[in-house]
Order: sequence, then structure tokens, then C-alpha cells
Amino acid sequence: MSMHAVEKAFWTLGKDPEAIEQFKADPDGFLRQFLLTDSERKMIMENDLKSLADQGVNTLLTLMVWPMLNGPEGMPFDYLTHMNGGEPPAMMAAFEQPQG
Amino acid sequence: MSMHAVEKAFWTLGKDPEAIEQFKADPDGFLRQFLLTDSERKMIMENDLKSLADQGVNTLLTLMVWPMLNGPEGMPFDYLTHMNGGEPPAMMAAFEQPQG
Amino acid sequence: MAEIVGGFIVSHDPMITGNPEIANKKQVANVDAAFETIVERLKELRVDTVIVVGDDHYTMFGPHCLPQYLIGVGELEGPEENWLRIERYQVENNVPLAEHIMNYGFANGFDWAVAKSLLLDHGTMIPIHKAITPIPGVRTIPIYLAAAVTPIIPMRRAQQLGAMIGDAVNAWDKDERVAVFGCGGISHWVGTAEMGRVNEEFDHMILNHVNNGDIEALIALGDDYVLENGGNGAWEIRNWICAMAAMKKLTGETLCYEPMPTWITGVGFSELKVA
Amino acid sequence: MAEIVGGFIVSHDPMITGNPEIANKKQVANVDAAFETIVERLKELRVDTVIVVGDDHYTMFGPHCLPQYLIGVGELEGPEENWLRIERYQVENNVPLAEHIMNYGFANGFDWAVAKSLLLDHGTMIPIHKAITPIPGVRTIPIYLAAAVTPIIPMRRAQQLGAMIGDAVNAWDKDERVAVFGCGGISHWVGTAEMGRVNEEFDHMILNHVNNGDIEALIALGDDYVLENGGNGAWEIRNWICAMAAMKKLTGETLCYEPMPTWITGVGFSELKVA
Ligand SMILES: [Fe+3]
Ligand SMILES: [Fe+3]
Repeated sequence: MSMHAVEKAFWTLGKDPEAIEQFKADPDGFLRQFLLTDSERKMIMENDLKSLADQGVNTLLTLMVWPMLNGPEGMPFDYLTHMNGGEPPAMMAAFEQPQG
Repeated sequence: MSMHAVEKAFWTLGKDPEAIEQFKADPDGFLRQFLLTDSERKMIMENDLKSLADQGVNTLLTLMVWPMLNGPEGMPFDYLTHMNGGEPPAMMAAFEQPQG
Repeated sequence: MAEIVGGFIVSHDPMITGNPEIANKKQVANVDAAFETIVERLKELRVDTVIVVGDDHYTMFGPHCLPQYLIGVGELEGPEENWLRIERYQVENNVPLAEHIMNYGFANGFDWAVAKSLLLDHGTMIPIHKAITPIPGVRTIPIYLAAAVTPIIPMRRAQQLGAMIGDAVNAWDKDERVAVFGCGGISHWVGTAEMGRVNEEFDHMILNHVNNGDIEALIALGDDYVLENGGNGAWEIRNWICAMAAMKKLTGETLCYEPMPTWITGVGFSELKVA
Repeated sequence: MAEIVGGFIVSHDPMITGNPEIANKKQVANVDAAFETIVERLKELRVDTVIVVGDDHYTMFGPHCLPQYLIGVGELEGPEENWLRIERYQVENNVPLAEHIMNYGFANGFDWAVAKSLLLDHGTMIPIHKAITPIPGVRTIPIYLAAAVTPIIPMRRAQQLGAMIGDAVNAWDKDERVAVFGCGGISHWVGTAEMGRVNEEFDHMILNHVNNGDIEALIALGDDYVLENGGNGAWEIRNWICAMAAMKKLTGETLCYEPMPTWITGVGFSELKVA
């Protein structure tokens, strides 16, 4: 479980706007281009970026991929809530203060 | 005249099949994406790969780009005739011998 | 003869241009003032060329080729990202000096990856755009260290690389007044559960070491300690170490420090003065 | 304990699979026989892992990041090119040993670029496909030197890198029988006006130095001499130098030499034997 293939898949999504469309149209088919294990492919299809990060995927990539897969409007709170296992992130407090 | 921008343009043509279509549809527009000098852009538009190679463009790239721009059927003789300033290349003789 | 006449520690937080309105206005103003100070100081020091040491964020270099360190010796453009509210433009390199530093490195055991054409990400482009572009005629030599994508360059090696860069500048036989930027930092957790955390104590400790010119204290922290206390983003202090080492002896002076959780980082600037 | 039990100089001419019918049939048969000999010898030597030293042809690495040398430590696939008449497939890496060699290099002043996922071009893939893939269970560690795209790695540095690779294998504490391939060469002019020229005299001289295990004689030729007499393609002998240096003392034995103008190169194979 090196996660290298996951990083390649995510990096491809980041570089190639068409790759996102392909992924959305046929997630399994898109992911089968990469040398992913079944478990890695499952985590991606289930949007479980937390587990992937826990197993070593660079979080620059999970951060980049989340809004591509889930839409930009949930950033950063929904992403961070996911990464915190469902708990709202501490940083939300900072956004609730008036910004001067 | 570093030719670095020419190499980037050629490398892009090699990597991205759509880039070739864009170049064919609008050579000047395509090339203006790159930081080419007027003289570099002119040499590319005039298909003068010999001059570009003489000025330092890697010949792996000129060899790759020629059939993209001129069609594969002229390889390697037309390419080599161009690179030899119009003279037919010595290597043609090898192809005229029976291959056993 | 070329010489390094000064240096700066410069935040490259992409929100500086990409999302200023989500942060505290006073803090944003202080950050902008720090950039203005750097611009003024570069003018006062009559700097011709800035060597900008930054790092990629898995946007420029893919998993098929991750360099430990890279120098851009040809065309430069930036930024790579379309969400920084900076329209992409050409950045002028100092090609002869960049090639000299490249060759000096090869001759001294530093096997750079080399970029003949480079599209710069925010890791160098925020500092370039805010502090160099405003001064016509000043040129940029970009250097990228592996600081955010493993395998990261050891802090010790970043220091050795920086020392070599300083030697290379000194060995350049043309007149050239050079500054170095160490970009990034300080504490930030990028993409992890802790994102938005800022460790002010850690940040002040780091800036203190910088201002003492104490590279060895920074290296002695170790990557595990830095990760634990400063987050994965704080690994970028190797960019600072590289820039500091290029200057040989120095003292630093903090231009600005702001803990900015909505910008997800401790934002620090320091001027490095040749001692 | 791991050890290097043998090595091979292997042509990676893309026409070997991509265009066999344009060449003399007897020469093609001799080339195929050389590959069969290598397969047999790898079996006899009970090789577990082959370190394959090749070079990119401006297909894998772009002008934004040209590494002096790179090691693949993760997933491998090949070939990159769709005209080699080889359907792309996965190549099995020896990840623990590759990571060990990577780290050994970092610890000894060799700052590899690193590939976590690599799509191999013909520079390693022709040798892999013809000589390794036929033997189930043998794994591949790919190493790419800058030999065809400037800045190329100095021949001396290729020798030092190879010596370090040999030391790294010897320092690996698991049982592993390792072979090295030096890929490419010999005389060929790629994309230049002289393309199709083969310099048999030069090729025999190079093979002679190889068979004498005389790395110093190869380095002493210098890149200008090699370019003039062997063409830009002959710069690939640095891949050979690297593989030879990994073996320390060796003698070589030519398996096949064919001057093949329609394949635009002198095609050479040699077995390197631990001396
Ligand atoms: Fe950063
Ligand atoms: Fe080759």
C-alpha cells in the first residue's frame, strides 16, 4: 500500500480538466487506468480522503481533489469536517470572528 | 536565442494531441502561448527545423515534430533531405539494398 | 564582482493575493507593509538579481519526477495557479548567472534538476509578484527545494546547497548585486485535520533563530519536531535555511509576524542582513 | 547479503520491436539471439532483480524538470511510446531495494530525482521487454540518466553514481542476486543530418574498452570526441559507464555487434562478468 498510484491519479485529476469529467462520467473506468489496489480504488470512489491521507497520500493532493469531487462551496469546512472524522474543525472559530 | 521556448512548444506538441490540432488550426495563435521571439516563431511557421536545430533545439524534438507537422509518410527521407539542406541523405542507400 | 548584499524571509501564502478579504484587515495591512518595506530595501541595496528559494506544492512537478532541488535557467512565467488573482506574466531571469550557478553546482557535487522553461507556482510567485515585479529591471533566479512532497531534502543538505549558491555568486566575475529570498512558512497544517491551527510559540522560536542567524539551531530541531509543532507546511523552513546559508554570516530583523488562522498560517517576514 | 552477480550492455533501439522488417533479416536474428542469451544467462545467474540504467529521450521529462539522474521507487509501466508494438503493461519494481538505493544515495551526496510512478520509455523498456519480462518473478529497478537532453550528466559523475549503486547493493542486508543493465548506444545520430550513419570503428573501440572493463578509457574520450565520432546518440555510453561502475571489477564479452544503418545505429550487446 504505497499510495503512489493514488497520488498519480489525484495529480492527473489536478492537471487535466478532462480527467475530472472522465472520472465523473465513469469513476471505475477512469480509476482503472491507474495501478490502484481494489481497496485504494474503493476509498477514492467513496470519497474517503481521510483514510487515504491516514495511509500516506500527500494532503496537498487530498486538499486539491476534494473541491473537484465535491464542489468548491464546501471548502474548507466540509473538507475539514471530513478530515476530522465528522467533528467540525477548530479553525471554524477563526472565521466567526469579525475580520477587522 | 536560448531556444528553450521552442523546446517547450515542441514538447507540448508531443505530449498533447489537441495541441497539434490547435497548431494546425491557428499556428500563430498557438505559438503565441509560448515565449518565442518573432524569429523563432517564424522558423516554426516556415517548418525550418534545420535552422532551429542549427541554433540548438534538441534534434530528438525536431525528429518528433516533423511527422506531426508534415505527415508520417515523408519519414525519414524528406526530414533528412531537409536537414541536409536539400541534398538526399546518405542513409537512403542503406534502404535500397535488399534486407536479406 | 558579484556579491550577496541582503536577504529576506518571505511568506508565500497564496491567500495574500488569492483571498485577502477573509483575513483580519489590520493583519493584511501589516503583511502588505512588509512587502513594501522589502521593495524599498531592495531599491536601497541596489539589488540587480534576486535568487528566490521556494518549493513546489505538487502542482509543478508530478509523481514521475520529483526533484530534490531544481534551478530555472531559462524562460519563466507565473503563476501556475489560476486562483491567485494574478494574471500570468513573464518573469525575467538572469540567464547567465543562473547558468553559472547551475554549472558551479554540477562541478561541486550538487546535481540540480534543471528547468529550461518554468511555470512558477505560488511558492516563488507570491514573493516575486509582491516584492520584485514592482521594481523594473530586477531579475529573478528561481530555485525549488523539495519541502512539501516527499522525499523532502534534508535540512542539512539545504544548508550545504545554500552555501554552494553563495560561493557560486562570489565566484561570478561580473558586477552583480544579489539578494536571496527564503520563501514559505511558518507554522501551518496543509490539508490535514489540523488545518487552520497556528503555533505562535513555534513561530516566534523559528524567527528568533533566523534573527540570530542560527542555522544550526534550525537544523537541530529535526523534521519530526517541526512536523509535530509547526505542521507539514513548516517543513518549508528548509527554504529559509538555504537562503540563510547563501549569505554566510547574517543577522535578521523581523519585519512582520501575524498569526492568521483564516489564512491557515503564521505569516512571517524578516530582513537578513550581511553580518 | 545482496550482491551484483552480473551485468549486460543492451541496445535499446526502438526499432527492435517497432520496425524489425526494415533491417537485414540476419542482423535482426543476431540481435534476437543476443536477447535470448541474456535471458538464459539471467536464469543461470539466478538473478532476482535487474537495475536497468537508461536515459530519457525528451518523452518522459519535460523542459520544466530535467533530472541529472532519477530512480523509480514505486509503480512502473511501459512503454510510453505507442509505436513500439508493445502493449503497455505493469513492470514489477523491487520497492524495498529501490528505496534503499535511493536513501543510500541521499546519504552519500547523490540527490536523485525520484519517481513514485513512472511510465518507462524505450530507453529502459526495450531491454526490460526483451530480456526481463520473459523471466517470471524477476523485478526491475529503473534508473534514468540525462544522456540525450542537455544538461547531460558528466561521464565522471555517471561513474561515481554507478559506484555508489554498487555500494548500496552491497550494503543491503537481504539476500538478493542483482544484475545491472547499461542501455543504449553505440554510434548513432538522432534527428541530425547524419542520421543513419554508423561508425563501426568507433563502435568496436567502445566495445573493446567495455570488454576490458576500462571505464577510465571511456571517460577519457570526452563528450566532444564521442559526439563527433559516435553522434549525439553515443552520449548514451554514460549509461554503460554507470552500470559498469556498479560492478566494480569486470571483464566483458561481446554477445552481438551489428552495424545497422536502417535502424540508424550500431547495435551492441556485451555480457559483463564480475572479475
Ligand atoms: Fe507553501
Ligand atoms: Fe537512446
